[in-house]
Amino acid sequence: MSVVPVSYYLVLSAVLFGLGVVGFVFKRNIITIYMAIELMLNAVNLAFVAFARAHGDLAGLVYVFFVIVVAAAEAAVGLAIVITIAHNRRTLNVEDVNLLKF
Amino acid sequence: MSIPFILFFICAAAAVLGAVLLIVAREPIHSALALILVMMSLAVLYLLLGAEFIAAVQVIVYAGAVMVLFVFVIMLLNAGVEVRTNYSKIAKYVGVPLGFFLLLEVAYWMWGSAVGTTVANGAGAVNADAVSTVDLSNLLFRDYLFPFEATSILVLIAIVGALVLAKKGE
Amino acid sequence: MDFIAQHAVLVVSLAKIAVLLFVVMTALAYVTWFERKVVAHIQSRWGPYYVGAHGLLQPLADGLKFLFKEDVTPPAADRLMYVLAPFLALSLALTTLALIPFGPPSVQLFGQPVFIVANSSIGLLFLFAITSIGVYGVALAGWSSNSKYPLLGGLRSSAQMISYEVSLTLSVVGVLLLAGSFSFNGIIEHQYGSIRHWHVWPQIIGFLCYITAAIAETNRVPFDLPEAETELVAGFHTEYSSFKFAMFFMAEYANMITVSCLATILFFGGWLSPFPDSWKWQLYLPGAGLVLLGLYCAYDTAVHMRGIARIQFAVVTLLCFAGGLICLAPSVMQVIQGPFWFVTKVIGFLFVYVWIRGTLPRFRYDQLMSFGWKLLLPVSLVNLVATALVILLRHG
Amino acid sequence: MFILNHLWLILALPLVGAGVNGLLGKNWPRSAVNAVGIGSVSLSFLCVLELIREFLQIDTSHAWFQRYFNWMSVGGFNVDFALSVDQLTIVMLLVVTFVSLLVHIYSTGYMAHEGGYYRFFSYLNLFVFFMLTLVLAANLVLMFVGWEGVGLCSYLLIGFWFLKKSAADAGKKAFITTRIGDFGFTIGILLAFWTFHSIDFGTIFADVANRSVESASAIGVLTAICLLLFAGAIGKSAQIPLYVWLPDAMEGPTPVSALIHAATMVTAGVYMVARMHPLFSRAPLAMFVVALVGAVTAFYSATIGVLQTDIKKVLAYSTVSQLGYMFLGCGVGAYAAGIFHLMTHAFFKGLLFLAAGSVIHAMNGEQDMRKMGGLRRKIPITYWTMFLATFAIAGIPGFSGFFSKDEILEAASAGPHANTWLWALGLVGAFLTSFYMFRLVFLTFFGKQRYDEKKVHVHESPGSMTVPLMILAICAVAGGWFAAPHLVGGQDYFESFVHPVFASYQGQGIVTQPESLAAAAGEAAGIEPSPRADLIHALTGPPVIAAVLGLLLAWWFYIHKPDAAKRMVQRMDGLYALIYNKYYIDEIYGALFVRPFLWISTKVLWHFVDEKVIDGTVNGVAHVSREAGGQVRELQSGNARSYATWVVVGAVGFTMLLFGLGYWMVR
Repeated sequence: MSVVPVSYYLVLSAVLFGLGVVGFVFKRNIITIYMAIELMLNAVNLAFVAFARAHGDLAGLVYVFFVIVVAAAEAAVGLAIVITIAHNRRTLNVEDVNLLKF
Repeated sequence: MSIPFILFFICAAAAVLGAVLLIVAREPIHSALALILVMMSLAVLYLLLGAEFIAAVQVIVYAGAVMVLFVFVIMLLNAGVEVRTNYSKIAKYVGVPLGFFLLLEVAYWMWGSAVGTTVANGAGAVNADAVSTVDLSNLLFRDYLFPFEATSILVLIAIVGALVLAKKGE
Repeated sequence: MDFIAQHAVLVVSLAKIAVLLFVVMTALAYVTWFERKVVAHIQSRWGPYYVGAHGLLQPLADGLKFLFKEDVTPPAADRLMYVLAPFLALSLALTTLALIPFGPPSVQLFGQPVFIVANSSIGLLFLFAITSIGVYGVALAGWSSNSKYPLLGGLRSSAQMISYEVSLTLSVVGVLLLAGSFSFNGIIEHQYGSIRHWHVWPQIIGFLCYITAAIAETNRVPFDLPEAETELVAGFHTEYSSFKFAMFFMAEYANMITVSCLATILFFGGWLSPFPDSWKWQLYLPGAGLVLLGLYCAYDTAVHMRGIARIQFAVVTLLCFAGGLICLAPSVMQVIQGPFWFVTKVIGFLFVYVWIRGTLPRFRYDQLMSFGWKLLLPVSLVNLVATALVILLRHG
Repeated sequence: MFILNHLWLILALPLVGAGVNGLLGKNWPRSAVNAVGIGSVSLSFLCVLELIREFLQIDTSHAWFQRYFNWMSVGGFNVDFALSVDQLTIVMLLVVTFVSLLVHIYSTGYMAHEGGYYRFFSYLNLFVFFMLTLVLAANLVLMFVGWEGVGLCSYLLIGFWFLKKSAADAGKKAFITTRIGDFGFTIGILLAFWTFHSIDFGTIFADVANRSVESASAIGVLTAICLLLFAGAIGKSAQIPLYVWLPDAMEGPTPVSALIHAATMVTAGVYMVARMHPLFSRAPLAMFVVALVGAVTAFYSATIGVLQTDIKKVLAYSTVSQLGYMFLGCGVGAYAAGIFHLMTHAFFKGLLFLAAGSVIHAMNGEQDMRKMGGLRRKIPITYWTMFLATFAIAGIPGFSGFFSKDEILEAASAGPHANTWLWALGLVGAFLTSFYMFRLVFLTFFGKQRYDEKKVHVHESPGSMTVPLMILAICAVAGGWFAAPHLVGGQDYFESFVHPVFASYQGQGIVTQPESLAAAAGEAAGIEPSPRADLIHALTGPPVIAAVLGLLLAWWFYIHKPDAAKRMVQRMDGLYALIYNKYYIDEIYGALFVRPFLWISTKVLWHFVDEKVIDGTVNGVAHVSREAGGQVRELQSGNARSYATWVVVGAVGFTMLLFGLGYWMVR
């Protein structure tokens, strides 16, 4: 069976990451912004796994593991915050949550 | 064109599609589904790369727990169609284009950097020389024991924090 | 032919999938029949009786009814997901079955094991992965219907599933520690020997936790909050009708089967027979069993059946006898052992399911949650730690 | 050997006392403050006594050295917290602890009605601590610590009544003036380190021992070091030209004047010179400068003292001149004599000040002698003690001052560094000394009373003040007999005690030494005449004559014909005005140094450098950053998306940089 070059995976992860960034800037809904962040994390994970595979080094996978765990924690806290915001401000639009400024 | 290639391109297409959907969808729930799609296809890619355990964890934790949480919150807050306000001009005229630019840039350099290096052997066969979970766990619980414990503490803190916040919300 | 040689995996897998699908679909149908019958008898009724002998054709009738009913879609519904949800639910439920080994891997065809579709080294993880996604079907259904009861049902089910998935997984880890493997075959072979080596004995607590959590995972009584007819009017699938409803229905039963299979594999030695190999006579059990069943059917046909039912039942009788005889043939005898024991155990579990449904009342929601988090989770955790300690002490 | 091994105890006790009184004493009853203050000092006095007992048991040919910890170590520059004890140190320790103990006791009576009681005792204890540090120090830097410490305490105590402007100014004046000298002292230390690569006395002296004596023509580094260190001594010991602070220092409470500005601190300079004698003895020029400054000061300040009317001012100038005698002694190589005079002076000058304090106390703070007189009957104890002290300082034979001053003058006349002119100056100084001292006594205690009986109720001081007076009176009278015996045939205890310290300068430094040895020899041989001849020679020596003349002159002017003085004044009023105004030295200094400095500081440093340059810069920076912030803060729109945009911008820039670099490196 022939082989998929690592660069393919890397490019894919780059594309996903970029899309995540775009979403991060483009979206207005706090929850979807969180999702964009998760997307970026996933892209990075893909790069990790690809490299781990390319260099035959399992450490990459360990990092992915940690990334996933941290992402889970972050989602938990983040969503709790989102709920609080929604309860207090009655909105999920980040552009309406802008009291903290000059 | 062999099976791994076909699989790869299918999944890659699915992933990119999902990412794009995540951005363009107006319903948060649709975005969530799109993201789940991305994650599932990524899991398949991990399988292609022989990282079975990571694939499983990806699905269980991400798709199975994190995203469920997201969906749950969306349903709880009954988050409706997103309002495309544009209070921040800079984000509209600078941020988004720059984001795309970053995409192309990183992709370009990734391509340039990794050309030539190919997966060691037979990335196609999922079971062939898959990373043994035993080795991974050895690495995780011996060499990376401290980070592991640190992460566990982080998670504990996250739980407490989430509880506190949720309580305050009520 | 060389194509087969090249892509043996592909071809054989496809074949197996096809067969499995057929078998499972049928099984699903008849599990419903089985349930109705058992519950009926628990409540001292007859249950389905008139469509075919002993209501054997009832599932078929139901299926036809579902097919020909009008498919209503609420105008306010989110169409895409309204359609997507049931497919998601059913497909995921069926997918899990692909990982279940119904018989020993030693039985092979074109160098591929026959009784398992996807023989993964971390099958258990995959299975959990897929079940963990299963919640979306319910949640999305509840959301997309865009009405009160379904939303509540969806919320409830997603919350409940997340909660109980934790203890479900934890309760299984004990077994994993014992077997030291994620692959089903590994786990089963670790219980090789006789009934004494089954994991249910060392992991009795884990087993109880597992069963409880499993029932909750499958939204069955007494944990059927998401579809509590009496309070939520069938919860998340209130708005569904016709075949979409059927899909949810089938998904639920498929999940029941999966969970039962899992219990069998993890705690009851999967396709292993409860007797030591030295007892040769056990090889005749499958055939003998079928023949006995045939004899009962014959008696029944002769005594109680009237009219067309008698003809139908005669056919059943013949099938039983034929099957029994085939199973007694030496070549088949070996092959059939595994599946026989496996299916027997699974049917046992299904019976327990139905039994519980027939006897226990439903939890209140807060009870459900506090039970899951404050009792089940700690107990399974303690069990896990205790197991780990014992293993540590034993193998240094 | 307990104290020898725990020298730090002697230091620690007063320090603890100071700390306790200063930190906690505020709300304590005075009895408690007394207990702490006096207790600590008396304990340390007992320690000193014990130290002497132990010291006499060990081999005393070289200094006892103890190192505690390394204080600072910069490159080759090592400073240990190390203490050393030798005979010289012991004498100083004895004087310091003894006098300060008496002064503490005295103060309990004198300060009884003052505020800030605890503060006063805390300062006193602190002073004792620093003084002992100065004395015990085994290296220049630690000595300098004590040196500055006593300066600080003197400042604090002079300005003890800091609400009185004159007191505060006097404190500042003292501090700044001495600082000028200390500047030289510091440079001297640095130069010493540069020369000997060490600041430990032991090392330095060992190094010096094998250096040749620098002749006055060929001046070397030793001379430089000595002169610089002596500059410090000039400041601290109030010699010409830096003596101006001492008279003003009389603003402080009288016990302070007695302890710090008569008995101990001001003698630190003399001690330092004696301590560094190996260097001085190898720098003849420096020696001569010391002697010259000493002699001139002795004469000069005596002349000023003649016409002062403030009782304490008179004593102040007499202190300056007595210090001059000490330096004269050291300058002509009679270190032992100088130190001996230091000791006796500590006794009688301390006594004089305390007695003067008692008088002032009796007069309710009146210090002008012209408003006193006839106090003889009213305050007998004060009168008698002061009278004895006057005899001592005047050098009337038999009293302590006689022996020490006689030795110094003898060394000036007959020593190896002898110099007739200096001797002459000293002699005239002695005459003037006895004159103005008796003038003081006569004006104060004799004649008809010139104060208003109804206003001032004259009364004898309490026991807490009179007892120290009496003790000191005994010392002032008998103190001299430590060194006396060779005159009446016998061994000079003081000489032979401090002999090991100055041993290396046998014959060239100490004049009386051979004499006393000869006396001892003669005594051994049973030959009497030589001591008797000495005795006659000493009793009929010029100093005695000068002293007696001074006494008679004072008697003539202020008792026999009181109006003669006035006529004399009218006859030569120009000279009178000159001397009465202390030769206008303060005014000259004011014109020469103070005003120009003031002008530069005000006009240049303050109005231009500080206000324009420094403040301008600071305010400018603040202003600029504030404006910039005002512009930049617009960026913080509070809109998360714009923040996200900035993050992206940063990411893009960084990746560009990163990849660009990577690309460039690859190529």
